[in-house]
Amino acid sequence: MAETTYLEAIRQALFEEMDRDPAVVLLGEDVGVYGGAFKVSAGLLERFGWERVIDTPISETGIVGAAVGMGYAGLRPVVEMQFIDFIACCFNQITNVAAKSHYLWGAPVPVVLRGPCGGGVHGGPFHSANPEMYFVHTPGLKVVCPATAYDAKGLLKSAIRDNNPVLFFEHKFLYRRIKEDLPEGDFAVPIGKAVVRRQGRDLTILSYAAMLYTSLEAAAQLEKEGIRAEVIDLRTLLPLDRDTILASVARTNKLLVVHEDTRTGGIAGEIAALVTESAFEDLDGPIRRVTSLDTPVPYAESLENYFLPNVAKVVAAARELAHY
Amino acid sequence: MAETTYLEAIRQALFEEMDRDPAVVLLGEDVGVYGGAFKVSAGLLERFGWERVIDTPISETGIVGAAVGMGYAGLRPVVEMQFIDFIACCFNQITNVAAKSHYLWGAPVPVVLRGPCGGGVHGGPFHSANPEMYFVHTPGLKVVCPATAYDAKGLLKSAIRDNNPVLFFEHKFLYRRIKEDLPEGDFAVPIGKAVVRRQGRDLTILSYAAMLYTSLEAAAQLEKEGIRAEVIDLRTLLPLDRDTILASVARTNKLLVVHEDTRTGGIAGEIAALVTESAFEDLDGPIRRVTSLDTPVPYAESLENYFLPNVAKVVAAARELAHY
Amino acid sequence: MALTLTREQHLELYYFLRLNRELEDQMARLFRQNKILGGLYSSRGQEAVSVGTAYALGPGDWIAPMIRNIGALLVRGFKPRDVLTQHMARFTSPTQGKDGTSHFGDLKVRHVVSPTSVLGDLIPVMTGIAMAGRYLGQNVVAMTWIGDGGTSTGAFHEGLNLAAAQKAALVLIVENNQWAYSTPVARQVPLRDLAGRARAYGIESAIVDGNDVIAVERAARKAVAQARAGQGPVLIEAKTMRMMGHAQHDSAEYVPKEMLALWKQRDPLDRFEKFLTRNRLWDAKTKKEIVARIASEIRADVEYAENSPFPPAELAAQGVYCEGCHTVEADWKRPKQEVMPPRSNVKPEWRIRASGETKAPRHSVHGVHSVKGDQAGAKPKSQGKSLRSRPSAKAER
Amino acid sequence: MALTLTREQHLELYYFLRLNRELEDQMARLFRQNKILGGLYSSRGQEAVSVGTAYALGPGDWIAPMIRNIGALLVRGFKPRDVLTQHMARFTSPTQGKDGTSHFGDLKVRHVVSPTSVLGDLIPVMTGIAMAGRYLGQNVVAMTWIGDGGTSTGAFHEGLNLAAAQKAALVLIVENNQWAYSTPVARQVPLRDLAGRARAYGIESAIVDGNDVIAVERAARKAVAQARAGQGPVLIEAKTMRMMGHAQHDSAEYVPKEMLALWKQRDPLDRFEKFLTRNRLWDAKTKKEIVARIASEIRADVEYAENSPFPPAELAAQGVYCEGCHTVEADWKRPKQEVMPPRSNVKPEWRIRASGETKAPRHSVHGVHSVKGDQAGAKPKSQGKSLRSRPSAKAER
Ligand SMILES: Cc1ncc(C[n+]2csc(CCOP(=O)(O)OP(=O)(O)O)c2C)c(N)n1
Ligand SMILES: Cc1ncc(C[n+]2csc(CCOP(=O)(O)OP(=O)(O)O)c2C)c(N)n1
Ligand SMILES: [Mg+2]
Ligand SMILES: [Mg+2]
Repeated sequence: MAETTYLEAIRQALFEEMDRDPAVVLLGEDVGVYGGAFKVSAGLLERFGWERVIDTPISETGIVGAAVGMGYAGLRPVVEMQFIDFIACCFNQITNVAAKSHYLWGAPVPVVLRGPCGGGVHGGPFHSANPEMYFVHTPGLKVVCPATAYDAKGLLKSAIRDNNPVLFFEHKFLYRRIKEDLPEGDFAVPIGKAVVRRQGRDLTILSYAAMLYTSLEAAAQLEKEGIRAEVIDLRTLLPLDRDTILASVARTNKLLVVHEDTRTGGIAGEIAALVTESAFEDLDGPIRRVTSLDTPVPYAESLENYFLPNVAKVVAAARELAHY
Repeated sequence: MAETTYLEAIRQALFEEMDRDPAVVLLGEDVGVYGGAFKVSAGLLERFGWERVIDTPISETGIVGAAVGMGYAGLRPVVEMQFIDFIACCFNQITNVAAKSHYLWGAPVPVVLRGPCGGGVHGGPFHSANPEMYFVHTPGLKVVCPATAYDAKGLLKSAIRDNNPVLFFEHKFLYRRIKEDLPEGDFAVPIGKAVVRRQGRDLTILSYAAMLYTSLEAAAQLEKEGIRAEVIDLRTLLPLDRDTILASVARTNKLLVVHEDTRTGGIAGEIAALVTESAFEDLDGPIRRVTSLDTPVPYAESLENYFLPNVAKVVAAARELAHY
Repeated sequence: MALTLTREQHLELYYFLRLNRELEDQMARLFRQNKILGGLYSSRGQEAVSVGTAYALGPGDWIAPMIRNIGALLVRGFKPRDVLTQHMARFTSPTQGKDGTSHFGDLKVRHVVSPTSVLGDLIPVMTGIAMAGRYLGQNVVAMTWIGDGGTSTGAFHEGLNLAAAQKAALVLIVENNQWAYSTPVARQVPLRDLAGRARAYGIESAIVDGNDVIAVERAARKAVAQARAGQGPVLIEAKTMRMMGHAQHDSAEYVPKEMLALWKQRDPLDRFEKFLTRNRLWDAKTKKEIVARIASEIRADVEYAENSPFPPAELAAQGVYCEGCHTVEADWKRPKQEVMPPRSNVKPEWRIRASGETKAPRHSVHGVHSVKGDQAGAKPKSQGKSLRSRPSAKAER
Repeated sequence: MALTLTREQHLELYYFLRLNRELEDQMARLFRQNKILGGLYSSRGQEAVSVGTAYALGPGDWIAPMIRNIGALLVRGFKPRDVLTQHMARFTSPTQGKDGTSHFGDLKVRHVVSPTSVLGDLIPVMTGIAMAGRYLGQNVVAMTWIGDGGTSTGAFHEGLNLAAAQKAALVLIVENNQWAYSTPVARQVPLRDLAGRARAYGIESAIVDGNDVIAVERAARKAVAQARAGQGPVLIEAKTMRMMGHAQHDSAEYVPKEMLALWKQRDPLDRFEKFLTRNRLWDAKTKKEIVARIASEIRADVEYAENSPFPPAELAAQGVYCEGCHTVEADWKRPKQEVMPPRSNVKPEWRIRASGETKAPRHSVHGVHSVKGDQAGAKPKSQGKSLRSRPSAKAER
């Protein structure tokens, strides 16, 4: 069987869910005729028609608001942000309307908001955002960050079937770089479950999205030094999978969090709070984090490389921690 | 000398800075003729005229964008959000324009964005926000949360004189409840400095804004039980005052963070990460946090009281931690 | 002008107008007794807008009221007790005390979307409702309101523009009550008529005397019919006046007394009473009955509200997520097969132009409307050769 | 029509048009050689808009270009090397490699504000520049551009509306190039002319053939004069055509070939060359000189850029905050005392109406304009009595 890219896996999820349920519609800028800036929705217009694949004006607030309204009317809209950076333009609709709707008014918002996030492709300061923490900090949302093609497909299916607003961040660095054999037929990956990608006893490396691969590569290098790192893929950031995280720390007693998002206020903080408050006695060393710098994402390759985490930085931090 | 309220202190800072520097202007909804929804700018129009106190249309994005432009032209605009909740409507201008401008283009943005935040006054889910973490997680901004009248005045002056975009969150619960004797004459409080409000050896309680008072009251109760809590007022959330935090934890070896903001992704996480990575050996117990629930701010008194931190919750957490 | 409504409808309009007025008067009393939490906003003087517009809708249609549209909620079937328990934050309220004021809705039966406090939010949301309604074959109209001040928000623009681009069945009432808090309209936008906002979107608009409930109802009915017929969104500017402060705390000294005096003469209730009398649609006895009915309804509901418990504290922690407590189900009024492959396939929907050189996707399968491809063509004025290029989109990539 | 520019100016316009074209052609070559990072956007076919509009400004005026306005940057004094080093992410670029494309500015000398990628952002920002300019007595105009697609953003609406309410000296060029990425104008808004957007704000607008640099320059000059005179913002719709894909990666198969063929005949450079010849403003020798000059400038600057270093990695960590590295200083062109107490006191600025019953604050101290209080007054159409209420704001609270 041919291998399926991360991008193609997302496209398949959209196809299959739209085939399964006529309540699923897609809207966004250039998603129809063009098939989306990254071609994630290529072929959807041809198959499902313009009523279900809707090219919109450039109006993120309008689009997200309309998706909420469609959800109220019983549809399951999927919204594409052309680049996730532009989610800042509909921040109010997401945080004040979609997120609060069920709690306040008992009105579920079965909307998926998806789009390409992340750096490493020299997209510069306005096409490389990792905005997950803005939404992890907003009660009422779910936040999903898949790293594998399997998860991308299975989690998007779960997101579409979920009655709550789900932010689905697709790491654009992975779109065409990650390829896997996917099983035939329908499968879903539950939201809210992390997974151990590599077992180890010396320390836990928590990570997600593109940084999972950086972490795995670091773990492979560390092994050569005799350091056995356990690598966990968070997959969902909200709700966090406390159990998997705590169980791993209970085994390894050391924790390193790796995220591409900027440092201050990143998810490493929330995890540090979670672990120190719930498993303090399990810790045999400081919680470390390897993250991007606290700056906008710079454009030049030399700058962006310096800005981003990389294998060397992860190895160095893990080594220090293992020897602590 | 008559005591000055927190609100009046803010008004004085605006008055004095506008008196001192003709580059300082104020813009926002109903700030002129009406003097602002909370009357923070009462009398400013009369003194400084409509050119410097500008009633705008209801356009948060328009207002913040215009303030950035004014800043580019060498002015020092202060923007009032009528309620801080509506800052969600200009999230893009703040995070993509104001925050990135100096780093990317060397164009400083000497803009202050201020407005009433916080709960406890039954303002309901759209008039009680504590949005600080969205901005703490945005490199390029400064985030200030004063608790006292003195700090409100002194920090607002510093904010206005700063060449960077400063978010100045005024806790509306404190507006008329906090009164102090203020010194005559000009004074400024530096951004980025926390302060020890009460000394103690048994644990550190970190807090800010309205929760400072909850923490102090809890500390007073704890003292009766023989627990001596050190209470720190963060005052500035970005940049965080690492030194003061770490020095206190080095003394007390226990840390409790109290914030009114919702729990997941709140500042307690960042502080937990900071302390566990930089002062792990100083810790003699888990880092605890007392925060609001992970929900929108509910309207009914019974619900909001349950939602918010309070003295009893802080005392209970501190007691447990002290006896750890 | 000839009457277009029956006597019963006229009396019903009066009932709602008066119920709206009396309910709000009652709430002002409760506010002074500290029984209402937070702020209290008044629609005094604007009741004809809420009531007249909502009255023009059919049962399957949708509304999303703003804070001064309690009248619309009443027309839509909510009871004074719903409004009262909301404002008093009781457990029996539509939101169980989680939200206040007119922030409540009912997606399943009354088709009411809850407002937020953030001005403009509802316009894109109701556009989405209208788009979904068309997709589901429901033939419904979505109506919402916005203040003069709220028309300056980005959400207003994006929502209405999207509705226009999609020819969504949205009726937007711009309630021009002359003030946005303390800011007069002229400081918000240099337009004499806010109906002019519609021109940015190439959509229909109308201006109506917002203090004349019959004129309002008629204008709304026409707009609803246009929208339902697929002619796209309609904007109605209702000119009226906010007769109280922005909310109870605001004595509104910035409003000139002369202005209030002028508008007091145009009170929508007084005028409608005279209208009813002039047209012999009621007599003193009928009026008395309506007044008595309203009084007793409000009395009963105030009692109900006052006797209602506050919510249990633990409720605060519940309901952030829908975990199966609500169903998401669309009310299909057309065969689902129409939108499923192979029938949903785009190919039949591509329009081949006579000239053959361009093909543009249409917006509606029902033939209700189509976007003319040449609208986007350039017709530079200063050049000789007239140019008719047509934007298009090819199916093949 | 008689020529309004000198021969030198005409030749300068040609120089900029051609420099714009050749520079972008050169960048396309560099892109194919992988020497340009990220995306590359082309303004081929639209050069007359960038060049003609920017040319109409005075030295103290401000611009904020969009991605397809490299021509405007050149007119404003930036050199090919600035554009090249930016796109090639070199340390010598205006942003030292921190940002790319046309994302750079110069607040102090050239009065250029850097764009962001987020469509619409610049409109409120330039409104603020214009407001500050008036406050400081500078008598400057702020100009920016937006695509047809960008007019659907909330920022467009809020920014332009604020400019209108403030009568700010903003000139906004709507560059209608028929496409927003793959989306034709007709799918974005049902307006034949995007100049119609202006009607929502009661402001002046004009439509111009965007492929005729002389027409563009003339329209812009008029708009700039109007804005400078205090008549408020002006919107110019320039009709043109995006002749390439959205960016280099996009082969734009969705654009009908016929459409491209039609617009190719209207190429702004070809047309201006013919114009120059027809009007005997140049000869073959002059042309040759200009072409040679451009070629050598570009050659030199490409060499400069290619020899420029990439930024040192550690630069990434620097410059998040301004810690005194830049000064914030306003260029006062009026006495500061005018805006300081007691002279800034609002009292003299309140206008007492003849009738005496209303007083409204004016927007401008220079008497350049005033907002008419009665614009916000209600004039319901269906009522007999004409009503002229005036919104007002009392000085006393
Ligand atoms: C986006 C946003 N900004 C600010 C506010 C604060 N605010 C509440 S009501 C109001 C004035 C509204 O005026 P208008 O739209 O004319 O409605 P009216 O109150 O006259 O009914 C303002 C500024 C808000 N609710 N939402
Ligand atoms: C707010 C926002 N949403 C989406 C985008 C992604 N995007 C970049 S350019 C573009 C199309 C712009 O079309 P138009 O405004 O007509 O400008 P043109 O490219 O034709 O010059 C889009 C959708 C963006 N940059 N900003
Ligand atoms: Mg109003
Ligand atoms: Mg365009």
